[in-house]
Amino acid sequence: MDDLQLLTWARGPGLDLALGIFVLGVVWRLIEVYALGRKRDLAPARHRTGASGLHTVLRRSMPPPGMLKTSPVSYIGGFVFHIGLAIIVLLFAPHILLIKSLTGLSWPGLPSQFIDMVAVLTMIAMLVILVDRINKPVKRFLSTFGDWFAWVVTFLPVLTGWMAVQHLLLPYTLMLALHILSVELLLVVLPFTKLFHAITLFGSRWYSGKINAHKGVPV
Amino acid sequence: MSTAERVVVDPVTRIEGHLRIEAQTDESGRITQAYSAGTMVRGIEIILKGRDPRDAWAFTQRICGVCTLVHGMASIRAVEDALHRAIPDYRIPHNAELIRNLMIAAQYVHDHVMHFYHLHALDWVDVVSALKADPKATSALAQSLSSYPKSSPGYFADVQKKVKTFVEQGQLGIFSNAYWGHPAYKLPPEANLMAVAHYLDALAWQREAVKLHAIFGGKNPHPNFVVGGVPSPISVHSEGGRGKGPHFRGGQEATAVNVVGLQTVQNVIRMMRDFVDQAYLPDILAIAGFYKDWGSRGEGLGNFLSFGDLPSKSFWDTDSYLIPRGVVLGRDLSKVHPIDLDADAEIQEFVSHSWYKYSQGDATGLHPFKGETELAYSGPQPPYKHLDVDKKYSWIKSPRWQGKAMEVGPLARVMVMVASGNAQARELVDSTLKTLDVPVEALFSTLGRTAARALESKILADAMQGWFDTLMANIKAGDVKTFNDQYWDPSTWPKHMQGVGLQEAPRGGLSHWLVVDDGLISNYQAVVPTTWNAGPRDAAEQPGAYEAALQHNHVLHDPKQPLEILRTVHSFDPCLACAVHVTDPDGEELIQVKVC
Amino acid sequence: MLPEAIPIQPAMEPSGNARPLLREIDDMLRRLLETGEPSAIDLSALPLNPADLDWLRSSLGVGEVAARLQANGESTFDETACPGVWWVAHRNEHGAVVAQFIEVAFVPELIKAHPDDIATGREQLEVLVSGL
Amino acid sequence: MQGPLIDTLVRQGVSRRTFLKYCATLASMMALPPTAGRAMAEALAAARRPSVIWLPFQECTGCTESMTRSHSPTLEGMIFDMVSLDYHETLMAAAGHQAEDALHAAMKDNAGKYLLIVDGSVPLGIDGAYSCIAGRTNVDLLKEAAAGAAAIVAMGSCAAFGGIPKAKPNPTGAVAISDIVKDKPIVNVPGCPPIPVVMTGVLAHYLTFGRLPDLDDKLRPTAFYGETIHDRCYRRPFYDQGKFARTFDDEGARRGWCLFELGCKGPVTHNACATTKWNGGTSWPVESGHGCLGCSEPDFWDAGGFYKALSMPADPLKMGTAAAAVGAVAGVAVSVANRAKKHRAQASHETTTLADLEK
Amino acid sequence: MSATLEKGLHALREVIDAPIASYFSSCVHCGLCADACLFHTETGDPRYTPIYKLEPLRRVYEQEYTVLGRVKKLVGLAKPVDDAMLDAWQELVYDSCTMCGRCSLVCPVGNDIVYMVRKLREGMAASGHTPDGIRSATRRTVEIGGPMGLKWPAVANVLRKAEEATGLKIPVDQPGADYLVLLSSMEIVNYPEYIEALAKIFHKAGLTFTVSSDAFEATNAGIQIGVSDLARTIVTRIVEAAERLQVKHVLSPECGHAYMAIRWEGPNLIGRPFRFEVVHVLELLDELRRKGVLKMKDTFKDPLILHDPCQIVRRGGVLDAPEQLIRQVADNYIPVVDQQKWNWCCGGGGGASAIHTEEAEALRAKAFQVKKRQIESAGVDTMVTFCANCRIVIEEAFDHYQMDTKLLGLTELLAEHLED
Repeated sequence: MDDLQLLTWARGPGLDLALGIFVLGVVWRLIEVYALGRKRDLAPARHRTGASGLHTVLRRSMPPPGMLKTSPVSYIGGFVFHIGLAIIVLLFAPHILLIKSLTGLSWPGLPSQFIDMVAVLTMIAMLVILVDRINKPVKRFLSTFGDWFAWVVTFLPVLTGWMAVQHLLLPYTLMLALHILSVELLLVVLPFTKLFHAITLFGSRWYSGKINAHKGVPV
Repeated sequence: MSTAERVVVDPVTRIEGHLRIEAQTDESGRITQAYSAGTMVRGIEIILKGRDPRDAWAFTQRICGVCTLVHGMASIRAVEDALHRAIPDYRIPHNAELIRNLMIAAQYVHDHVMHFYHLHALDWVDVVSALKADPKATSALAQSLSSYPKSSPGYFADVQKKVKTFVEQGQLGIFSNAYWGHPAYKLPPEANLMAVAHYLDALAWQREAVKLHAIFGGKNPHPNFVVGGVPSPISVHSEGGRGKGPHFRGGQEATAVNVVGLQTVQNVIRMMRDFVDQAYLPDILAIAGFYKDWGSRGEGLGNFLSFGDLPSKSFWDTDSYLIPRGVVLGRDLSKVHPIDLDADAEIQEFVSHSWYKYSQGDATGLHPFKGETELAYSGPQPPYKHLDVDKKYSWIKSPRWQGKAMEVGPLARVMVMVASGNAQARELVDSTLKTLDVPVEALFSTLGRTAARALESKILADAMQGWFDTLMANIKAGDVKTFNDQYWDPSTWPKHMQGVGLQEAPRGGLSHWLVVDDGLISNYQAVVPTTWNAGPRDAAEQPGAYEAALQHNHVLHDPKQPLEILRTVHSFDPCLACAVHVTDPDGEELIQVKVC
Repeated sequence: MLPEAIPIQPAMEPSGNARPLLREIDDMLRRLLETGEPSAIDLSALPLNPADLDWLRSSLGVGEVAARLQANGESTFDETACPGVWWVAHRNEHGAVVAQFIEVAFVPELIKAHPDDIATGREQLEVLVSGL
Repeated sequence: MQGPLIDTLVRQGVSRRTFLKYCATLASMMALPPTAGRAMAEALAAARRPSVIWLPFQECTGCTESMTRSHSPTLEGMIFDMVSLDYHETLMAAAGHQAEDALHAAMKDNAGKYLLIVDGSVPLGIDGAYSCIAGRTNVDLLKEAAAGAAAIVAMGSCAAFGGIPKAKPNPTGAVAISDIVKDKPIVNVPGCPPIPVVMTGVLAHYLTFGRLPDLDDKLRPTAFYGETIHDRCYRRPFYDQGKFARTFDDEGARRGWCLFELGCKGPVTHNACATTKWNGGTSWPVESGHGCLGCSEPDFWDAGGFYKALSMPADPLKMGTAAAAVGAVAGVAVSVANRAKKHRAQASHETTTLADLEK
Repeated sequence: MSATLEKGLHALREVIDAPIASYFSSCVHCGLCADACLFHTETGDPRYTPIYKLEPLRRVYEQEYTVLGRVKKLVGLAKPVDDAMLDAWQELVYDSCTMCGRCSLVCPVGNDIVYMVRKLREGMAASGHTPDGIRSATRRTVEIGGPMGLKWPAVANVLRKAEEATGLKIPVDQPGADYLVLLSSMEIVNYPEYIEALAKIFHKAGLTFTVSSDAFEATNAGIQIGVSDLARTIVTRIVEAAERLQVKHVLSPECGHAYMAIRWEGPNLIGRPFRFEVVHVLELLDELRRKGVLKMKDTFKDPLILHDPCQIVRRGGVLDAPEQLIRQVADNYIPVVDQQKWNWCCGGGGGASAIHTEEAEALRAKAFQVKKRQIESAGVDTMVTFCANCRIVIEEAFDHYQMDTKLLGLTELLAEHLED
């Protein structure tokens, strides 16, 4: 199989397979998680909870007071890397096309030099976070194989994508194929690793928001 | 003369593709039976199944790299026709139709000139004889024929010197081992020298002529097309700028269709007209004058079919065609029969003598929408000396119109134009007959076919300026639309649709028959000019056009040097890759061959 | 109607890729002076847009010598304001530039007459002389 | 600078300067150092026109047509001055037996020295009967001609990589030349068709240096196929700025913006179109407005469709709905089991008393 | 039947629900919760990272409720939860966790960690992994009526003394009163002036109240130890008394866990809504303040800071009332940086104060450093709070660190300066 064939496989059957497993996994895991249900809280609410779940979903994206100082790497690194990923995934024109072909939705993209810079920042942030995980006792203590693995599968798409665009190491075609394959790996493992937080995060925040708002505490 | 024998010409050279002619002669050298066989298949129709119909043009275009435009265009039109049949208000922008006309006409003129000078002329022109010519006399001859600028004695002396050097070096290359000195060559040395000079000129000329395709299609051979219009946006912008009207973009923010590109197109059109008027037509007339006897042989069928082309308005408006649609039967120019594309019995393909198998039996004919492409190779195992012409002997199918074999191509088109009352065609035909001093019957011949090619080149080259002017007027008026994106996305298409893409290719009427299900090709059949012309006998043992033409009044001077066969076969401008494009991937056929 | 009737608006900006060439040319000149070895830069092989070329051309300036060669189309050999630096452009029969070089030499290679051609010239001259 | 070629040229009125200029431009096109022009001129001048045999197999003649569009050198220039084209079906005067004789004579007279050019793929299905010339199969002819060749040029994507006949499902079992011939130097000159100047450039290089140019892992000359269309594209700045044509006729298309979204395969296509352009520098596909088809890459016919951007799925995605359904079924099954387990646990709850707290 | 591992796992299987599943699926091991936990910040020991304390619960969830975990268990890749593990975790779940909920507030993915600790304690208790101190407090609450073993006669004695001091009647078992006043043993024993203050305020406000001889104790050790069955027994006493006396409101004392137990857990424990409303004393006071009933005769002059008890403020939702009230009485109230819902725990909540092992006390003392720094950086000599448990823990810590900071109860402070 030459590189173009590998690329075509990655764009064709590989993508189909990966998206299939991803969709299957996400649906399955979501049902597995949320069908466990929870009991209704019989204590009268302090006031109506309204959109508090949604508020928490948004509010938790910001660091709590003081925490930025105590854990700057986690927050700034995390911000840079998550926002970077979002920019790369959502605002790089080729990615928008993929999204369009999957969902029919599209929007304008950003210049590739900008995306390029964001990719570098994102990778730097991820590396800093990795070093932090190695250096910081709490993080090192908590880390399991899954954490290292998740880092690698998240880092690879950014690295391969950037290297493909920059024509580093391997020919573009092959690198692009590897990039797509690495994204497919990410898709396949996402529902079954901590990367699933990308989806359950919303549920978790929403639950927190609701449970605490019931008592009148915005969290 | 020799005894009766089977003359085999394989490869037939100076054509596109792989053609084999087997001719049975009697003791006098007269051809009694001729058999035309295509000996190469690739299976493009099968490759197309299941693909995106919008991609099909690129595949079908590779059916042939000589008439490099026609299959792409026919394929595009097939998809558009399917859309138009399903969605009646589906239209192609007028500019796109004009640009397509320009590209098609450029293809004609380019192809015809190249065919004549580079593929056909060496049947009539003896290169070696040109060495004996007197450049001064050649110059006088040339100047008597036309105002073609390259006609000085020095020019011809240079050409002669070039050829001489070449011959003296002893490395004849492509000119080696030809029939030089064959008594059928009748031109005087001066005419030969002039033709050789124009052979070289035409090579240079054609390189410039294809620039029109490069502007609109990005390259030639195999320019690009797109379903819904042309993929060559016009680089003008309407915002800002000085004064009113559109402004052309230049520099980096532009496409090839900018002011420079359009100027190139204008130059090409001018150059094409000049070459046709000053070289091609005069040369044809001059050479034909020495070969008037070829006005009485090589006709064959006498049935002519044209699908029509070059609309001034829309391709679905057949009344606006420059080349009309219709059939002329049995040389009867008083009547043009209409063509019904959809009637099952009207256009059919037969495989009685072709290496294919039909599910309803090989004697049946199938309408292309319901066409089948299952292979049954039953020829001899290579290497072979002869094909078994009583059975199946070709990869080419036999298309028929109302059961009749038809000739397609320049002669057919000119006949249908004349029969339909096209004034320019009539005038050109009349003046040609008059100049050559031959009867009207001479049209129906090898000579007539070669002359018709030149006549229609003139008609088309003249028409190009009109289309170009209209295009420029549209741009000036602010209409730069070249593409209809409304039904670009296959998800907006009906689940099932079918359409036929017609094109009068340089070699004749071309039709691509397309069936689309769920946005993907479910059947694709290309019935191409050379299939009509080069096809083998059908179920009723009616010969195809080549076969009939060769059986019409041909006596071989020397069966070892069958120049006569080449003249008539070349007069059709064979394009074999076009004709043979189907096969079956079924591995079992391997075994069948071994059993044979 | 002719396309010239419609006005054209070119738009192009230099990419900045031409700048480093000046240093390279300087180095080539130094080599020419020290060793007498000529050298050249193939401009078509570099990622320069027309605006870059214009910038480079105007930066190098116009010198005293300009030569033209008619061979299969025109070629021009223009000395720049830096003597020894030549701007060489080869055009085809249609006037389109097919290759462009900066040549650093005392005299561009192609301008020098070839000894064989000079010999042929002498032969012609001898014919003329003998005819006197 | 002496030899039969230059003598011929001089006799034909071609000056040494013209020839040098030609070599300089050719060297420039082949991305050779500027000094190579001189070397080329020396070598070319000294060469005797070598024999070239061109065999057509499963082809469309597009490669030959492309060759006739070559501007520098021109086809006639090549034929008259550079090579002795001893067999070429489309161009040669002779036909039938005479053509075959010419072929055999050329092969015999130049055994071990001639350059074999092949266009078209070679079908191996039904023992090769899918394509025959003079009653002989292509594979048979190829093996015979290759045996005496000094080197082979696989001209066009069909000969180089199998091309369109090899497109799925490859009905005739077509293969590339390099799949059959293993013991000769082969240079692939892919493209559908290849750019004329690339074709002639490769020949000129061979004639100049007596060997094939530097090749990449796909046996393509790196001088022409070393970079992608995208990297040399004049529209690249628009890609970088995120400016894309979204249809073939929108404002972006007219402004010459990047065609990536319309399916341009430039980023993964190695060819020289963007620098050499086509038809004497007139235009090239992207300049005229259509995305690159990727025609110089192996199996580009099966690379997912010409109008699908590289970042779009190459095939229709079929598994999504089924996967969602399977996932839902699996999820529901698991959650039913989970809930049953939880309810069982709750139902069998035994009240914890103070005594229970003590272990 | 006594506590066993299986019983503990069984209990965990019962309590695992969708939020827990979602929380565990979301955790990315970022470790930020560690920064929110005073046991970690003051010791630097990574084992005190809140999410790590939940490892037994996580394992049970993964192995029982996810397919992947079950498969891992099947092929022997998953480590089972065993007694040794729970034993090791006892310290993490009780000694070093006050269920203060600060970690829940900082988790970037929104995991409510304390919600899970509460559930994990069910399993810890059912499997017999609880600290002696809490266990005996629970026993006393269930068997005697309060965690300190206090009986009604002693309470009645205190009430009498308060009547004498204030000259106001403190009704006992009086049906139809506006408020059933609950107390905590600690208040009764250590801070009887609270009761006096209440009497004064009710009088002033013109509201009626009563104390129940059956249900005077508000604290609920069953919740702290994590046994809902016992917690239900305890809370049922109050519910029965309140419904018998047909009061409109039940007034929770300052004590934090008491408020959590009766206000938020109560209805869920008995499985139905109450027929009365539970009000925290500060809520009542704040309402009176707003109505203008709570007028001060003078104010407290010394600069002071407020310690917001976790279960009342962050976990109980009484957010604004404390500050409003302190501003009413204090001239020099100095807001600290981490206040209200961001306040740091005293280090003894969630039953931790009942653990009297040497290690636990040392740990508590260490954890208190965060409070100590708060006081020192504010530069005050007075701290006000409103939870009896906090007061005990803080005073113990003041002793430990030999600090002479004054610690006042908010309600008493108000009562002291209340207009006569």
